[in-house]
Amino acid sequence: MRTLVRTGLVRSVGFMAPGQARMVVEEPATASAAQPGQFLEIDCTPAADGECARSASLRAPFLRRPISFCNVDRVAGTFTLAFRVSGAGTDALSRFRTGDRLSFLGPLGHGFTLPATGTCLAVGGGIGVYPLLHLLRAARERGLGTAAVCGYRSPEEAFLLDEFREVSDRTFFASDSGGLDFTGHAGAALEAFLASQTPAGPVTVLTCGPFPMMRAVAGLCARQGHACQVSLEERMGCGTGICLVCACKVRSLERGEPEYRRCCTEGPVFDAREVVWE
Amino acid sequence: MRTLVRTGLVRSVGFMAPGQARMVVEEPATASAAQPGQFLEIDCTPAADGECARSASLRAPFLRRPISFCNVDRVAGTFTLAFRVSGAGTDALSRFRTGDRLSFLGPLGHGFTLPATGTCLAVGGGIGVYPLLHLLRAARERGLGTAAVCGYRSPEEAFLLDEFREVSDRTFFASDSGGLDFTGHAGAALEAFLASQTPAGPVTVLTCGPFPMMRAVAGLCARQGHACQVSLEERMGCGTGICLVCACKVRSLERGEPEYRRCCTEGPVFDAREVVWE
Amino acid sequence: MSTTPDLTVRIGAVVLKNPVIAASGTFGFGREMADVFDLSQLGGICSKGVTPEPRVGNPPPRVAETASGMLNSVGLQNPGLERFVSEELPFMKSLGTVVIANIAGNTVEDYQAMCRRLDATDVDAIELNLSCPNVKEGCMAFGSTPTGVAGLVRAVRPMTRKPLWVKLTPNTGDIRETSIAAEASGADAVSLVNTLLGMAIDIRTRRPVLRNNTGGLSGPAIKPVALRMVHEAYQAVGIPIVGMGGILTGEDAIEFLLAGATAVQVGTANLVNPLACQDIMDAMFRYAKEIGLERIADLTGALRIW
Amino acid sequence: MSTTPDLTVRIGAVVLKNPVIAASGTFGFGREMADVFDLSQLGGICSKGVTPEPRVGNPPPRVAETASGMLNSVGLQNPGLERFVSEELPFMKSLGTVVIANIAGNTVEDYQAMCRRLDATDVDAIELNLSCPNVKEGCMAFGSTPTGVAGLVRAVRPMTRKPLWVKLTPNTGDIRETSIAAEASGADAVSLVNTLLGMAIDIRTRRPVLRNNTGGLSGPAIKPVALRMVHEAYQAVGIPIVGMGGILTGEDAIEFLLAGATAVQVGTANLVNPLACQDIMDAMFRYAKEIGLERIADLTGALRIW
Ligand SMILES: Cc1cc2nc3c(=O)[nH]c(=O)nc-3n(C[C@H](O)[C@H](O)[C@H](O)COP(=O)(O)OP(=O)(O)OC[C@H]3O[C@@H](n4cnc5c(N)ncnc54)[C@H](O)[C@@H]3O)c2cc1C
Ligand SMILES: Cc1cc2nc3c(=O)[nH]c(=O)nc-3n(C[C@H](O)[C@H](O)[C@H](O)COP(=O)(O)OP(=O)(O)OC[C@H]3O[C@@H](n4cnc5c(N)ncnc54)[C@H](O)[C@@H]3O)c2cc1C
Ligand SMILES: Cc1cc2nc3c(=O)[nH]c(=O)nc-3n(C[C@H](O)[C@H](O)[C@H](O)COP(=O)(O)O)c2cc1C
Ligand SMILES: Cc1cc2nc3c(=O)[nH]c(=O)nc-3n(C[C@H](O)[C@H](O)[C@H](O)COP(=O)(O)O)c2cc1C
Ligand code: FES
Ligand code: FES
Repeated sequence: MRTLVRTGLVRSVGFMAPGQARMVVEEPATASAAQPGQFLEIDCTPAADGECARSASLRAPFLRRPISFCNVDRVAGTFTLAFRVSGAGTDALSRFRTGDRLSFLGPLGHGFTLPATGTCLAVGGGIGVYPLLHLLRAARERGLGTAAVCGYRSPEEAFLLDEFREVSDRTFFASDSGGLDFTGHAGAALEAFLASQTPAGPVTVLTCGPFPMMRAVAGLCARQGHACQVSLEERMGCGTGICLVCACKVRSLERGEPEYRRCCTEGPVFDAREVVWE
Repeated sequence: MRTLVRTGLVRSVGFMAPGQARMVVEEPATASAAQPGQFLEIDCTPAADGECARSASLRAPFLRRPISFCNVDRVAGTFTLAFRVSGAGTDALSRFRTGDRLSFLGPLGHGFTLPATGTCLAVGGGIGVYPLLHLLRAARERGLGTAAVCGYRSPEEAFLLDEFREVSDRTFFASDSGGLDFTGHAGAALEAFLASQTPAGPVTVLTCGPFPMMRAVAGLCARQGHACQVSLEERMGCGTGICLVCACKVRSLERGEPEYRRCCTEGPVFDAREVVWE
Repeated sequence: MSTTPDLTVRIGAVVLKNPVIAASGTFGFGREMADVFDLSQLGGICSKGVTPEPRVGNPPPRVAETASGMLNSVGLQNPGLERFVSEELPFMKSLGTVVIANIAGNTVEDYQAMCRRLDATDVDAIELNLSCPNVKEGCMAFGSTPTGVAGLVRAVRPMTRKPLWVKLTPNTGDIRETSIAAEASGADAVSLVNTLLGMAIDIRTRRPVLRNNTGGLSGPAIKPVALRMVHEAYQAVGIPIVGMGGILTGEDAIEFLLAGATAVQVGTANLVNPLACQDIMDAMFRYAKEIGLERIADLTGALRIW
Repeated sequence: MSTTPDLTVRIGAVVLKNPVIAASGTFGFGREMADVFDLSQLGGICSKGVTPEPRVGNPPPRVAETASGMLNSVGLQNPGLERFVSEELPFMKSLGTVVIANIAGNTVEDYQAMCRRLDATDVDAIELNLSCPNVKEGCMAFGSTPTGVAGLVRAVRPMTRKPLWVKLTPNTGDIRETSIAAEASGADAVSLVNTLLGMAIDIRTRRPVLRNNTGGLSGPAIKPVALRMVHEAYQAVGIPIVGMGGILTGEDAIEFLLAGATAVQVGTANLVNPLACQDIMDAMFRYAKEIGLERIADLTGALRIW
């Protein structure tokens, strides 16, 4: 039997930037199992020890929230979640305190597929940068080349820069309002980056961020002949594949017909060629 | 305008006995205003600063919970709540931590009326003993005689004994299972106590506890000619008098007809002669 | 509050300062809150349900908490129409806001007589409660079918020149049909919705928690259903809709306006937050200001369905 | 689990190990949970709603969180009856528990054809879904009136010897009437209730959150309504009732039994707690043991109303 419901110990909670929270959780089995691009379905109220479903009147908010692995430390048995406070759930999550118990399901979903050789070029926009940190660390551990192109709204809202530098052979930080390596969004930054650099070996682009940005990235990769994987986002019910609410429109590479696939199970990461960009 | 919605600072939370919690809250205006027998309507999720109604998805449990003042320290600007963990609300409340903010309405309700002279004889059973502590302290401050008859299930579940000794001229502790001053419930204990003692001046009995116990106490007082006030309990919606769900059946001393009065506003304390004991 | 954005709304001839009305049964007759905040700021106050004769109401327990909501079985405890008119209405009218009398009866004649009596008062509007689930006779029985609604409203309409708001029950197969019946029979507005009929059980005693066995479900739990019904009714009738059901925040209220409500009533929220109406008015004002809206009335029905 | 207390319940000819069934649409076809806990322990599994032809379902967003509940507008995404029979049913039957096929169609003929086809399979029972609020034609239209229910069930009954469970909608004026219609037309059981039709609005975009505009409300928010309907239906019909709506814990499930359900289905709870069914079965067992109950079936209808 597969253990799907787990409880971890909150090691720390804090803000990296206004509205951008980070939580470190200890749960060794989860840290060992976590693959880049996978996520957890998180209960946003602190759990009593071992408890999963509390009585209805205490589930607030009601549904769990999907959050990706941002960083994983297998040795310490911990993982980091980074998230934007954007509603009731993430707000409640940001109010957890050291010592609280966190109930979650996972690791869930089909994450990024690391190439056998060459360079992993991670392209992120906004909160989409978070899962890329874990991805690049994993790529480096496999001996692959690593590069990061990250787009932020402004330098004040640019987070994790040092962490990205640590795991990347090259970094290229963009800001909509200037003040970093490049002025403009991540898609444009990628174009500039690829024009100026020739990464080692075949390039695999792995991207996460706003839909229009990922569309631009996918288009560029198609034109330049790079493999491209995209991490899609859809509202979820279960995260485990049983409720079918997280429909993503994709076109099967074999069958060609657009169809709905589950973001939580067949995704969140898809081959960019499959995605229906509408 | 009257300030009804207040937020206090939780100074400490702990357990006095298994399932019996105690919380000290700092809010000077409330501590000054609190009258014995009054209560607060408490929001069982920690409040963000100053916040009262949070979004629907974060109200858990939904309704507030009525809890009486157990002790008040006007100098420190604090008050103590003591409560039994008996469901979702009190459970959530017991998980508050020092530094949390507590949202409440109050002080609410019509409390005990202290007599001008003589002795206040407080008779409590189970969690009904809690509000009597505040009552006896207030009586003593007014220079009245004070006596406490408290009934517990067992000596292990007997709490606040020292606190009661501190504010009472005489105490008489009863336990259903023996091991204290008297074996039996609080009603029987009162009878034994009155048989063995002659408190100074006219006796006013003030009682809070299980309905059958209070009925016994009220009956004894009627027979022996003591004034008696009882604190009734009813499920509440608002605590402020607007919803009419907290109906207590009482018989107006003038009109004589049984009618429903609001436990939260006309009560919780009623003259024992008014109560319809059914 | 400044005059822009303009929060005024009109329910037929009745002009409200803003769209927020304290709902029937959750604000008494305004007395308990009169020294808690300035009630003259309210769009309106709707009285507790009034019946021809005084009613003692149902035996307790009358309340059961549920997930994000509550069940009540108050059973229209009220002092009766005469004492309402002589003691409560003058006080309510003194508050400086629009006063709506919520009335309920067992028979058509009850409603007729009450409307005739209220016609001679200075009440601003009458809300016909055809939807109380907590009394044995009448009331919800009238409100659950189009013919019941039509028959009652038609009989009552000639009794008064006061605006008639018809409060309908969500315990029905199609809210459009009962709303259309109300409009066709002369209602000036429909109030949507009253409580959903519900039950809670104590597994220890094997008894319903409520002494009345069932009760009316209110609060955030019912908001999705109420909002859908307001949206449906808005597409079916031309008279204004007073929307309610689970409104706790300004955002909730705006959702109801977008779905088609001209004004909203705030009920259960007052129980957990006595300042709910004020907080909601403030939040609506801020919202309108932020998005540069000139008139809040422009939000009514502005939902763009897919 | 030991054999006392006896958790077995009977829905007509179908014997369930215990009263807990995973509800349609919230457990897939059992594949995702087959390695999460031992599904052979379940009372039963009800399939996702199956239609004659494959359906892609509605466009996203298909889910909106609400207070203590959720709205869904999946729209019966499923592989169609043939692939269900050839690919999913054999797997489900291999799990060692009772398998119920939930079916939905646009026309009477759709239901007839599906029942005929399923009659030739080893499915244990057929649940006629007359209550899906998320598809344009058929389905809920049949289930919202007594005549609709009667017409459909009567037409379908001769097509199969399998037990027929009729799943009814709470979006109706009187659940007793639709339940009686189902019983009178040959249903072996009624399943109560499907989702309440609801709506959620994004005030920023002024759009419904769901791309389908409306959706079905499920979860604890609807429990009081579902429980009341089970209680009403229990007093009106003699066939067994499969109760559901907001069950999250063993206590919730026992409330439904007391109200009159013979078995329960657990839906939305599976989404927030994949072990919900197991936790509920365990809690029911413990409860029965604690109070010295010999047979859980004795709880059905044991509510003592006031
Ligand atoms: C696979 C996956 C991984 C994610 N990883 C991260 C991450 O690492 N860091 C991070 O900041 N965010 C991440 N998100 C987005 C995150 O799930 C949402 O920001 C969060 O659910 C919002 O919840 P809320 O209660 O704060 O907001 P609310 O708006 O109150 O949420 C209401 C409902 O909508 C859903 N919802 C709202 N916004 C989104 C969204 N953008 N995506 C999916 N569902 C949404 C919520 O889950 C909830 O059900 C991820 C989303 C997905 C699908
Ligand atoms: C005026 C007044 C003063 C009180 N003071 C105290 C006190 O000082 N210490 C203390 O331990 N308890 C006190 N109680 C009882 C206390 O309010 C309940 O124990 C508490 O509400 C239970 O909530 P829960 O969520 O833990 O239980 P649940 O059973 O989950 O509550 C469900 C619902 O029932 C209501 N409810 C349940 N039990 C009671 C009850 N006994 N009385 C009233 N409502 C109830 C709750 O308020 C809630 O609405 C007082 C009650 C009243 C009316
Ligand atoms: C305690 C209580 C008493 C109520 N009494 C009445 C009433 O007398 N007349 C009436 O029309 N509605 C009555 N209602 C219904 C409310 O006015 C309102 O329609 C319903 O509660 C839904 O709104 P809400 O969710 O904001 O409370 C009552 C509701 C509650 C909670
Ligand atoms: C995501 C989702 C999908 C559903 N799909 C179906 C379905 O295909 N057929 C059906 O009869 N009911 C379906 N339902 C309704 C459930 O089976 C159940 O009747 C309802 O959700 C109430 O129970 P609950 O509150 O325990 O979820 C679905 C419910 C949800 C939440
Ligand atoms: S979220 Fe339930 S199937 Fe994907
Ligand atoms: S609790 Fe609302 S009137 Fe007493």
